[in-house]
Amino acid sequence: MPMIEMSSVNKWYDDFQVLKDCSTQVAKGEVVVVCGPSGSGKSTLIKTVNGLEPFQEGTITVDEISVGDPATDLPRLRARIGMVFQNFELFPHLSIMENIKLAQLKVLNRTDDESAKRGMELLDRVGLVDQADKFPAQLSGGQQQRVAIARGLAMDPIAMLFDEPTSALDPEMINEVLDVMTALAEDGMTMMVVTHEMGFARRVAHRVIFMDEGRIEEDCTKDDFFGTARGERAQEFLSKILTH
Amino acid sequence: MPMIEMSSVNKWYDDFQVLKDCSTQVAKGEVVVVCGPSGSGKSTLIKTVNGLEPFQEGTITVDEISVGDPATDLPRLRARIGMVFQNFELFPHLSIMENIKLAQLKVLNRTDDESAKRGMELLDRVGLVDQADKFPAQLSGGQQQRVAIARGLAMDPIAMLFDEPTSALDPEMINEVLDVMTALAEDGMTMMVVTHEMGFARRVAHRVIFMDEGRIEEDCTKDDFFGTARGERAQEFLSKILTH
Amino acid sequence: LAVYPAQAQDGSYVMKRIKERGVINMGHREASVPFSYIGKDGKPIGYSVDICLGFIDKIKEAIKMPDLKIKYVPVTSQTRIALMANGTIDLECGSTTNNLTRQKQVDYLAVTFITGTKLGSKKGSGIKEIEDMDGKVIALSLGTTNEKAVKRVMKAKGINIKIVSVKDHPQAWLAVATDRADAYATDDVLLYGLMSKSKDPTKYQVTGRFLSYDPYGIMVPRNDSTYRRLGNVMLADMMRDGRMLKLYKKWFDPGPTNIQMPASATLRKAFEIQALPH
Amino acid sequence: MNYNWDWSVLFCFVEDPVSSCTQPFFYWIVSGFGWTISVAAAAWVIAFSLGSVIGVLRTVENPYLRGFATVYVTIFRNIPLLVQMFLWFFVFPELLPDEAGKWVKRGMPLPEFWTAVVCLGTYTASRVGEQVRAGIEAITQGQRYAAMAMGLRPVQVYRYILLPVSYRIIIPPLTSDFLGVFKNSSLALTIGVLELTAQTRQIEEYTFQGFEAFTAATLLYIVVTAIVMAVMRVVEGRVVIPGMISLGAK
Amino acid sequence: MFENFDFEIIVTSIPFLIEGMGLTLLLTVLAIVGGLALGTVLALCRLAPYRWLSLFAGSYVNFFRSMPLILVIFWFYFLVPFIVGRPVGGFYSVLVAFIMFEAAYYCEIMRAGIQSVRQGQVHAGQALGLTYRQNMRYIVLPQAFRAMIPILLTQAIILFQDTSLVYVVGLRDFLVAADIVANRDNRLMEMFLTVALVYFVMCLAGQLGIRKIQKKFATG
Ligand SMILES: Nc1ncnc2c1ncn2[C@@H]1O[C@H](COP(=O)(O)OP(=O)(O)OP(=O)(O)O)[C@@H](O)[C@H]1O
Ligand SMILES: Nc1ncnc2c1ncn2[C@@H]1O[C@H](COP(=O)(O)OP(=O)(O)OP(=O)(O)O)[C@@H](O)[C@H]1O
Ligand SMILES: [Mg+2]
Ligand SMILES: [Mg+2]
Repeated sequence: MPMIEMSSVNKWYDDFQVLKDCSTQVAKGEVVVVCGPSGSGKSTLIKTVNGLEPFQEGTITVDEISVGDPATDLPRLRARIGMVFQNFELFPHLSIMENIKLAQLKVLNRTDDESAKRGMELLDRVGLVDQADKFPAQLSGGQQQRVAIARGLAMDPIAMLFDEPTSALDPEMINEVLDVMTALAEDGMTMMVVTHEMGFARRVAHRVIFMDEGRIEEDCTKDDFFGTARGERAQEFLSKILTH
Repeated sequence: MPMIEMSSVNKWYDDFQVLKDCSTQVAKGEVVVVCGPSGSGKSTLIKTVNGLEPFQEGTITVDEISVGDPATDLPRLRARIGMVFQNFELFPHLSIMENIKLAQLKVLNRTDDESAKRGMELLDRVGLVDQADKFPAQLSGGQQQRVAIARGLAMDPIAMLFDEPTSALDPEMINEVLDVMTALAEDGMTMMVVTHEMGFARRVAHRVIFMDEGRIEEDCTKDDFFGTARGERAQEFLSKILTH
Repeated sequence: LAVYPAQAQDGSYVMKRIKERGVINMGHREASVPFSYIGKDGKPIGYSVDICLGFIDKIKEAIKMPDLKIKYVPVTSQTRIALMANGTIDLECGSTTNNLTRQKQVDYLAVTFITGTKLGSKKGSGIKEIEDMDGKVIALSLGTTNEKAVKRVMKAKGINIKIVSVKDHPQAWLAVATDRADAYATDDVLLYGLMSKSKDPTKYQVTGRFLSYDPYGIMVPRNDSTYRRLGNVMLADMMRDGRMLKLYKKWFDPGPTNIQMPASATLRKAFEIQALPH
Repeated sequence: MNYNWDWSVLFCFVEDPVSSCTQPFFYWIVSGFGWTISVAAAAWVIAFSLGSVIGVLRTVENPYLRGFATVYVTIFRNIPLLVQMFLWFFVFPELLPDEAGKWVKRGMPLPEFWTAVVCLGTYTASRVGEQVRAGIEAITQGQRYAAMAMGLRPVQVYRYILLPVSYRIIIPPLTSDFLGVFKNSSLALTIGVLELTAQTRQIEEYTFQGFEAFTAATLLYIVVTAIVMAVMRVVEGRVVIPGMISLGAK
Repeated sequence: MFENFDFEIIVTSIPFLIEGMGLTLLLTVLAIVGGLALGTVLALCRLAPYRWLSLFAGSYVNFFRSMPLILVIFWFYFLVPFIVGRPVGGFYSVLVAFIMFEAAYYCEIMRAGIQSVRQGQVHAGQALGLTYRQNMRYIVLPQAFRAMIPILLTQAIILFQDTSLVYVVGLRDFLVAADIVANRDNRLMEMFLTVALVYFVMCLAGQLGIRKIQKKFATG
């Protein structure tokens, strides 16, 4: 069974169709990169996976639980999927450690000690143990994004979703985040990553999805994508973002 | 005489020294790229050139006029230097054409017709004639930045300053802006450009300045900079932003 | 086999209500010196308050509740009618003019004080009668019967006076003190009160004939003749046996605020006329 | 309720000794309403222009001008309006030279009206000033830099860039402030302006039919507010910047 | 007129004034707490996805915003006894009026505050598995409150000054107490200048206090 499965998903904002008949699957341990022009629906697609964006038609299942089913306990499902956002979205009024502990305490009902312990392990993993008591605004962008990843991992998720995790970062900080993500992928985490970092895709991804105007235009292995098998639009897109 | 000349500029924010003994010059028709890690003072440096940021010590002259001299009519000097910002900073309540006309009318006292005519020429040059009556929020980031460049050029400046003109753009839009800038450089415009786009630097710049912690660490020709002549810090910085 | 007081109470919805609540709500003013105002200890005192306390004693007897509690409810000229209409207060002890228009809304006990509009001004201003005010400025407080009276005289005699409307009596007095107005027209008793409390009473004067007739009375809820009669019985008794005049002297001659207003002939006559026999 | 409703007091046109009608008090309400509108409108002119100046001064670099504006706001916003009304009416003329004081008290036309207008205007200006400042501060520093970099002078930067955008952002709170002036104008009665509330009180004192008058006043307030809100919504729609979802969402 | 300024009247009326200030402060605090609670609930209603609920909250707010507070107090005081059939007492009647009136304003303030929290923050909380209530409680409202502190303060100052409207129901707050003394003893000038000074000092102190708290939040 695939970990994430979408079939024929359609979504509208009023009259405007953002997602058109999108189908794909992500197997356990697989790393899938989603790319495409701005406004093509990448963020929307990834947010439908854990139900942050509702959709009108089609089905999505995560670990065999249907996301669109009104009977599904969405908060519980979401607690099992980590998500990392473009703008980090750390909670500015909580310290780093509190950011990581909050959902462990309130959602998983872990004790304070347990959550702190897990938090420390993860901060260690992303190399930020010494920042535990600072507040988000006191960290650089790269550091904040690493904390955001740690926060997602603290829930011991079965899969991680990334929405352009490096596009708000200064160039020198991009690598520190990509390094953490690469390590994660190597540990066998199931990941869906919206990104323009083609270097990362080349190194880490198993599959690449290319979106345009709400449609999944390409959905193939990394080698096929960077090889010659891709269509005209994808080619044009790649040429644009690779030349400079 | 160099078009822009800085010597021994020091600047503090309260106790914190942002610029440390910075000296450099930009000759007429020269394109200088400024790079360096985040927070190293690049934006501050470029803003001192037209007096947007005051400085406490040293001198800066532009076209032989001293920027730091209290007797200098700064608005008049600024009107002769174009500037383009990271976030475009088009005026949201004015249409594209009005954005371009405003300073021509109010600062250069051109007639409405003259300003409109010049505006159209420039919109043509950046490929946006058909957008003249739209408002900034209706354009994509890349288009907005091209308008911002046209707005700067409308004043027929003797030099153009750019502060990370592409870093707020989606990857596919970066090139459309860099192309406009390249054409400008080829036309012989004097330019000072803060950017991380090393491809652009390699292609267009005559000189590269590398800043770190408020100090100008390297100030050499493009070939020297991308060759081996550069110091340890610059090397490290380049390796960071070039690997991904 | 009904006893007399029980009868009295039976016909009276106000007394029934008082008995049910176990409290009588007495409406009073806060700065209507010396009729009804807050004393130094924070409790209401004054001429009208004393009359009301007498009335309340009668009520206690009538409903046979000697330990009936009194609740003091402060009222203003804006709230007194509404509070009486919605049943919050059972009587109002202030300085309210009894007139026929107002009787459409409330009832009054017998007249306990008589005053009328006069002029208060600075000595040496040359103002004696309203006619002397031609071309000058007069202060009037909003919506008072005095305002009506002055306007009527102005119209009748064709005098041209500029009017400054003010919120309340002390502000009007201040308008005179600061020369914003040349005179203030209001009930003479209030003028004497204001004068007695100004920093230098000798600088001011109260002059002129009465421009209006303003009888004061205790206000009670409408359509309860039993209740009203109880009050009037008490007042008639007091007027007959001289207690009323004594009470008057206590508050006005010279009075705690040194107002020094001996009872006028009209008021004495009124007490005599209203001292109805049993 | 033991209350004798008699709507005829507002509308009767014949003197009638049986009902309370002595004159059509409806006219009083209309005249009061007229004064309310006049006071509010005139005060708003002061509040808006002075408030804009104060708001701008709070954002300039010059520490003296900024300090002046801060002191202004602090004083006018921290003293109750009722007290300010009193101070303007009774204390302010005494502080002037004799002749000027006399003129303020008696010489000028409609002394109560203009005192109320000035008081309400200067008071509300402190509110408006804070809104304008907030609006200007909501605009990114980059916009200011961009305007300066084009060679616009400081006054031009405010005139063409900062204020036009700022006013758009603060339309909703400005609407509230405008309604505030309208409602607060009732305090003008304390210095003898016979506006709406004062007239209802007069009617109450004359006739003891206060509820009728208060009802009429309440309805008038609600109607005016509804109209103002509707107008402002139209204005907001008119000045909305194409393509921007919501400026005020910041 | 200032040469014979009567300081004695101020001194002798201090206990009376302090009593009034007690009521002013009590009412201000209770009305802020109550108004904020009710206002927050209303704001949540206004932002709720159910049309009828947001419509109800919207009309509530517009209704109260269009009424002068004094009329609200007036109607509450006179109509509530009529409805419940017995006098409710001035204090409770104004307290309810204040809370309901202020709630309309706090609702608008809170709504703006909640909307100023970026959608991304809401999504981040949801993505962690927080329920709607937890998300509001731990993520949105704390940020909204912080963003709103300056406006809440302004509103509090207005309220603090507006408590004098309790004179309608015959209660004595600070300003009313001073007014009574001024009227009773004919010492307007003295009392009003005192009032101006006291309000000014107290509001300023409040402002400075809040600024300090805000700074603490900012560094924290
Ligand atoms: N709340 C919304 N209401 C209406 N339209 C929306 C909304 N959110 C997004 N859209 C539109 O849906 C389309 C897809 O948006 P989405 O954010 O998924 O694109 P994206 O591929 O992630 O783009 P980017 O690379 O810029 O992040 C865009 O055209 C966008 O304008
Ligand atoms: N207004 C200010 N007050 C105090 N410190 C400031 C201010 N503006 C900038 N700084 C500090 O000055 C230093 C240089 O800032 P500057 O914006 O010039 O850096 P930069 O090289 O342009 O960085 P980036 O690549 O992030 O834009 C930074 O450490 C910054 O924190
Ligand atoms: Mg996106
Ligand atoms: Mg910068």
